Amino acid sequence: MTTNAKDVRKTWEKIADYFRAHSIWMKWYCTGCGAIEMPPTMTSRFDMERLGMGPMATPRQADVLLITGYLSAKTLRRVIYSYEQMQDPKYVVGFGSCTLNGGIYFDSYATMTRLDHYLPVDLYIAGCMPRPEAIMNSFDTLIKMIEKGEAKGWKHYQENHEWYRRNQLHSLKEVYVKDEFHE
Amino acid sequence: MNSTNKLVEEIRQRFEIIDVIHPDDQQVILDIDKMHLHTLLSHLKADGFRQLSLLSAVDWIKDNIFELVYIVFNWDTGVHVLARVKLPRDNPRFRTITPIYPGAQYYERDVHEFFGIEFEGNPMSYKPLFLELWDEMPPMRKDFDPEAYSREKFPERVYVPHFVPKVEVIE
Amino acid sequence: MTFDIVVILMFLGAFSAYLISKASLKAGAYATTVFSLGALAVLLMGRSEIGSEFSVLFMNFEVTVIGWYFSGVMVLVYAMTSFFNSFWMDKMMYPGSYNFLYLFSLAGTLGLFFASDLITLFIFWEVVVWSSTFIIPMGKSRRAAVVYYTISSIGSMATLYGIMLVYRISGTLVIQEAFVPLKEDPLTATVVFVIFVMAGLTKIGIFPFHIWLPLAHGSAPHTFSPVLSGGLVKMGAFIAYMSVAILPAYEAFEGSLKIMGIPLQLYFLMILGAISIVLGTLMAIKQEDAKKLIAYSSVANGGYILIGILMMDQLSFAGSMMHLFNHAIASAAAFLAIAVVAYRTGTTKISELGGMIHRMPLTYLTYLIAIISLAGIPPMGGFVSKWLIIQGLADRGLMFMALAAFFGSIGSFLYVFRPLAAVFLGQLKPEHEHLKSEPLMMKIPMVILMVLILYFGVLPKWLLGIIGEIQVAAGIEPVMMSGNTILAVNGVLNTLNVFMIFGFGFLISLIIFLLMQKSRRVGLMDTYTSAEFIYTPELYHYAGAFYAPFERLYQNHPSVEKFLGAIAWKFHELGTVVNALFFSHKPAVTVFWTSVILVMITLGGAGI
Amino acid sequence: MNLVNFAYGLLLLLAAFVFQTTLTGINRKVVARLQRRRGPKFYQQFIDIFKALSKGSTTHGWVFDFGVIMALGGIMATAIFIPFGPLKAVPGMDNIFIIAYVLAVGMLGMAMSASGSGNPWASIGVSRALTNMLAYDIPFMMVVFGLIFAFDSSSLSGLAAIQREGGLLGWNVLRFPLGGIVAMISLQGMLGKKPFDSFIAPAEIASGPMVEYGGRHLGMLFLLHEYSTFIEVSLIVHLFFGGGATVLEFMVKYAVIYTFLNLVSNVLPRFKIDQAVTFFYKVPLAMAVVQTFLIIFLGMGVA
Amino acid sequence: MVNPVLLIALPLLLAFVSIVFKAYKNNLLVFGTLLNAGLVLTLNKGQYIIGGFQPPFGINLVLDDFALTGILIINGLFLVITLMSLEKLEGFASVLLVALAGLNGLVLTGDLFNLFVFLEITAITAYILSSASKEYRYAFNYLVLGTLGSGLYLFGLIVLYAVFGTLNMADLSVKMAAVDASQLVLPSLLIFIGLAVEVKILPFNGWVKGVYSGTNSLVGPLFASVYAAGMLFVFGRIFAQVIPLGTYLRTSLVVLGALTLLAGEVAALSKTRIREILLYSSIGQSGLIAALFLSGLVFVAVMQLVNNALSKAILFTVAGQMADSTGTDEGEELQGAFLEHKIAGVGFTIAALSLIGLPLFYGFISKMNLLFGIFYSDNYWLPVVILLGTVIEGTYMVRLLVKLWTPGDEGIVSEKAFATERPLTIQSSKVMGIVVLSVVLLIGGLLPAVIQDNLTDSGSLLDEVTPAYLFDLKGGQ
Repeated sequence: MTTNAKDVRKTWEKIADYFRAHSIWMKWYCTGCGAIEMPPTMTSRFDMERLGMGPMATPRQADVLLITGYLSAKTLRRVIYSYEQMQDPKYVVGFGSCTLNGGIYFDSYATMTRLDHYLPVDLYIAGCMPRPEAIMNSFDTLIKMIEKGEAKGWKHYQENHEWYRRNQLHSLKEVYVKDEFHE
Repeated sequence: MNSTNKLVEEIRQRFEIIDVIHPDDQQVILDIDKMHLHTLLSHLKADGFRQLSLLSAVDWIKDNIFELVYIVFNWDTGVHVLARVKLPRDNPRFRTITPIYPGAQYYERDVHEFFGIEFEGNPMSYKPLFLELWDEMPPMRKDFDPEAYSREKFPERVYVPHFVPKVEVIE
Repeated sequence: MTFDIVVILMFLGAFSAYLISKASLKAGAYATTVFSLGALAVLLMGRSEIGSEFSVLFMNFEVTVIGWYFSGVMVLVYAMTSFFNSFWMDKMMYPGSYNFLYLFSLAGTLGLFFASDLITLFIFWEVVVWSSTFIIPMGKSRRAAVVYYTISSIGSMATLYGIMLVYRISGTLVIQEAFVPLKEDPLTATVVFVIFVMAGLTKIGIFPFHIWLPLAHGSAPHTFSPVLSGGLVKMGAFIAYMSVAILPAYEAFEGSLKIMGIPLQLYFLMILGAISIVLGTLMAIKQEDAKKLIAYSSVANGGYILIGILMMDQLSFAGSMMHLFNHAIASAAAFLAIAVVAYRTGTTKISELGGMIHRMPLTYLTYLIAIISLAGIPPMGGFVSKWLIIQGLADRGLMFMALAAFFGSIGSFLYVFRPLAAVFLGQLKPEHEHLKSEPLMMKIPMVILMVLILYFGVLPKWLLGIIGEIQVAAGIEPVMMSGNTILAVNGVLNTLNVFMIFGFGFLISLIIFLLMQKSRRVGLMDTYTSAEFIYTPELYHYAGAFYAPFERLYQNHPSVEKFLGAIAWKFHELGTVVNALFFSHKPAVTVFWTSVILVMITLGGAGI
Repeated sequence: MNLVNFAYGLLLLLAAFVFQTTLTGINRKVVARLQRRRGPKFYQQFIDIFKALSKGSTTHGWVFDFGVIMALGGIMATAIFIPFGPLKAVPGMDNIFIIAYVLAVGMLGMAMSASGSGNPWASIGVSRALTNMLAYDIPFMMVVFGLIFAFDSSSLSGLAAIQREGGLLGWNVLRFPLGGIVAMISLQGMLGKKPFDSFIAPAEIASGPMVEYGGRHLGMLFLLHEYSTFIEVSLIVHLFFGGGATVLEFMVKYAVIYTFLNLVSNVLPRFKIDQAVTFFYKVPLAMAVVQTFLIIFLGMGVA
Repeated sequence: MVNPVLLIALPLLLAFVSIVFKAYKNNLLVFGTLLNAGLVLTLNKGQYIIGGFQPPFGINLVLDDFALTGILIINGLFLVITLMSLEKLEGFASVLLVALAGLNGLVLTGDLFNLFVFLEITAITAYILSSASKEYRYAFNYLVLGTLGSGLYLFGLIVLYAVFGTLNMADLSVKMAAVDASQLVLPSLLIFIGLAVEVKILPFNGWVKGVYSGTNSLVGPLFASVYAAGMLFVFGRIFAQVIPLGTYLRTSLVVLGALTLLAGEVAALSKTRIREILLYSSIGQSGLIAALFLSGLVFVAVMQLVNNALSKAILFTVAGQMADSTGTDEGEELQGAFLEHKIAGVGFTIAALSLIGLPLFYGFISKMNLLFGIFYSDNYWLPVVILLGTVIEGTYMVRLLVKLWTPGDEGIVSEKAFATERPLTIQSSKVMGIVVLSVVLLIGGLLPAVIQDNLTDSGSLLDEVTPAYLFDLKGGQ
């Protein structure tokens, strides 16, 4: 009985995953330097819309959180907040070496060194900077991953929320901070 | 060398200037005793230097001093004046210039946050500006070790070497 | 014979409400409810007695269909609003007098609508004016009462002049007969018509007499604003109706220049109505106070009603009569909703409120339904009436009126939406976190009004039937209905079908909604903030200067308020001048003037 | 009104959805070609909508949900009134004023729901959208008013039929060219296409009313958008281009107009909201008034 | 069968007695006014000859309906006002008795020279009373202007006597009617100006401002209602019955009356002190009533006169009392003054509304009648002026009432906390008087027949100048 129900659900999920794979709406979190690689990816040379990809204005509408470049402690808090505002299923793509291992800022007092410690990264795009070809290639991978149901970062985050939260608190002390401008 | 010369002459007459450097036609660097900085800035502001372009600090750790750098700018003549004062590195304190340049408030907060220099008379300067929840020594001091801090706070990715290249020496 | 009892009873009721208030304020307030509900019941039951005549003291009455209809609207609004009276008893300066004047003005309106001679009409007109004049200053503004009184009395004095003129010409004051000789004399008829209709204009708040309306409606006690806007304004419509239907204007002005079949005199008034629509809309859009906003919307809706009445045709007239009812209940409901908010929070300023839906959902729903009707969106009553008016305009080809009507219609989305968004939706302020929901006694009238608004939007047949009778009485073709379909010249409207298709749409939409994954409930502050952390709901609420880019376009508009204010000030200055010229403490000045007069008159007399 | 009508209506809704969504997809492709891109698949719009519907969502309270349901319900109801070429689900209900006002239910629902999210961007967007509506609707209604006066009918199919009697030259866009231009400009505003799209400006106000929507809410909004596009373009087709004697004719006309507007939209920048209002009141409204004046007082183009 | 001369003689006698028995003079005053009021009710109409000579040679008193209404109003109001403000007498008791005699004489006399004598007596008492405010400059001003008026009146009288050889009113009116009116412009005008000073017609009313604005709760109502009524009755007697006016003069004088109305109302609008507002309103009303008399509409003029006298008695009593007890009558300072004095406040409100002419009060009936009257004399511009005046009057009255009832600044809900802190006291005698007067106004408004019937008689004698327009209260047909 249970297996049956799981199967039905799986079919439904499969169809949904097909849609999700071919309609990738992104929220770009571009406080680092990588944002400049996105326009060529969008425009006629590479045309990411043909894969159903496109930028979105708010995290509520987006499926993919694309984080380009380094993240300081301060921006990391905002990224986590944005990620939590996104709707399931959601995917995180780390863009550039800085998200991967801190890049040239590995020893900075302000920038974190690995994103997957705080958020479930489904895919990294290495390089400093990765060129549009690399972006297109990696998104092709992401599409395949989603289609196969392998991009399960959001589930991982739900299931291991404690662990992520502990890491976040270790590095940031608090995620939701107050500052004087919003008092 | 005309307008700045005149300016420098005038300032020399009024204030005790330790040193003057002319890096450029339109730029003057004045080393001044910290006693005279406020009067100098007041004078400059009255003289047309309405804009405080920058207030920053330099940590001369070997000399055990902090150097405060004030850059003011005159929109009419296009002249930059950079005034430098030296402070002792232990317990660095200085008087605020917010009565002269109110905009200095944020610079002073910045300098306080990153160097730990206190500005008397600017209560706002004790509030953090950039660093959220900072609990260490001010990070721009030369004796602060950012790498150690980073190691402790931000766990690094540990790479497992999958492949060790063999090096052949070719005679 | 029931109606004379109603009129007398209402006057007595006013006094007894005062006496009861002396014993217990709450009881006095409930007395207003009981009396007005009683009057409503009698009116509804006494429909068969339309046509009866009676006299009280030196005043004569006759119950006509239109009088019955108007008084029904009026009593309904009064009765519904009276439920709110008890909540303000301890806040009111003169609660006993308030109850007294409340019923007294109601009695006055009843007398007005049933009056069969012009003097009676005028008496009750003035009674209503002065009794309401004394309620208004109990609210937020003293100046409002003075402006209200002045503008009203300009209208009523003009009417009085008209009455006298009519009496001089026809020798009778009976409404049905007094105007008959005027048909022969278009010039006098024009004069009488203009000065007579002026009272109507002042009361409906037609440009340029609208200035009292936002002032008075916006700052009257919260329980009286619904009555002013929903009820008393309609007295003006009654006078306008009398001027057009009983005069009858179309016959009297048969010979004058006509534009699209409308005599010039009426066309001019229609233009005023159109200006009122545009002006009311524009001003409502920029108001910062919810009550003033609805007050300006009353100005705009007054324009619709006036245009419809002036048309005197099958469609627009019916639409106007129905709009009168719809606007009365919708605007009363809107004002009541705002009154609830004011009762709980103590303010009606839009920017000081927000998120009320989370504390008083029923009030929100009332306001929503009221504004849907005000904006003329189906399936509420306001839609049917606006549809009728616009169909009538299209039939006649009155393009400038239609332009104003469209502007008012679409502009009304803007202004009615503003309190909805800023008062009821959006962020709830921390200080309103612990507000209680609306009290039961407030819920009752709101629910009744909601049901009425919806009911007459879906099944307007009964109402249009009465309006048809009015039209027959006024000598025009009644509006046609077949089943639930309104048959207009250019098209048909089946309100029931519209409603059913609506339901169908909702059903499909609901099914789609329910089929999909369940949503996660998040707080109001958990919204997209460009990833910034925020903790201050009151700052995170878009309420002030809601339509700033649009308001900027007409911020330097010429203002008739300023103009009229300048005139008032000129009178003031004239007084000072007169004072300086004639009323001197020096006898020499008087002696001088005496000799001047002596010489002038003597010489003038010698010259003759 | 009986069950058959409802079933018919449901079918029409489905047809309208498929038709308009496909057309949107094709237009995305067309626009891409205009920009020298390959563009997405022609069924990309379906994928987007279904994906949005399949996702999880958040809600900010009952009015947030209710508003969306009301909006989509209202728009769907309006779409049922619209004749699909010669096909009509409910006869006698295609009165232009009914449609214009019923359309507002959807707008109101959407605006309500957006403001109900508590996000000020949404309120700003709604404020802009409503202002925009005040700008474009009045010239349009004015022209429509003239048409109704000219033909003594306010029924969409009736007006379309009258035009078809006169053949190609009977089309209102040719009879009343000024009015036709006004209607096309207004349609551009109704569809929220450039230059009148400041209310959803993604970079300034984070897509305005849609800022808080995700998952099924967003999916329903996309549906709503498709339906309202269908309604608005159909209005113009019926009022100015002779409607459709056959479904195919209607669809062809519809597609041509829609694509044309899309192309226009893609070569234009964006008006500020007050610029849009000023523009509409200066140019199209003046033209509309002149057109209506010509119709009513001179009878030009009527006979 | 009481001889009306007693109305004049008794107060005079009592006045002399009161000088002798100073301790009892207040009692004597009360006794005298009560006695007079009682006597009025017993009077019979007719001509009363004093001294045995037959008119036109002897002195006679004419007690027709007009005079009867006049003395009824004068004695009744005199009684009420005196009783209301006994504490303000301050030694004026004898003067008041003389004034009562003078006023009664004014209304009753049938001889122009006698009228002059009574005019002087009354005026002298008025000068004395006006000094009660301690503003002697204004009293002196009044004295100068009053004397000027009397002089001009006397001058006119001399001319008439030289021409016609008689001063008996009835005789004179017959003789004058036979002469072309345009030849009588000068004497008529001189008499007009002489009376206009007292009646407060523009521009002869420079004294009013100073005298009225400082009056207390006794003098104010006396001046504004009793004196004004007496003078207006005289004015009506002379210009509606005795001196026939030519069209030219009549029109000019009506215009002057209308101008007075407008000027008074406009000036009142620009004032903020309560007594100043009321005094300009008095001027306006006098202008209106004079214009009505001049138009020959005696009946409605009397109605309006009664309304004005009754209303002004209340208004000035309250205003004077406010000034007496709080030291100011600035409207702004007295916000919410009626909060603690509701009965007086209601009386004040009724009086004000009646003065404006709002329905349910007597003022409405009189306003209706006067409008009907004017319309029936085919005068279409005067109603416009009157209605304009009414609008202005309503504006400032409502402004005042709103201020006195509901304190608070603009934009704030009216609350008790904003009410004035000045100690306002109103004695119960005043309150009772106010209630009596306002009940009269209410009865007059609701059951106009009660007052109407009495007044109809006063008009019936004057049928030849009063057109048949009477406002039938059974439906206005």
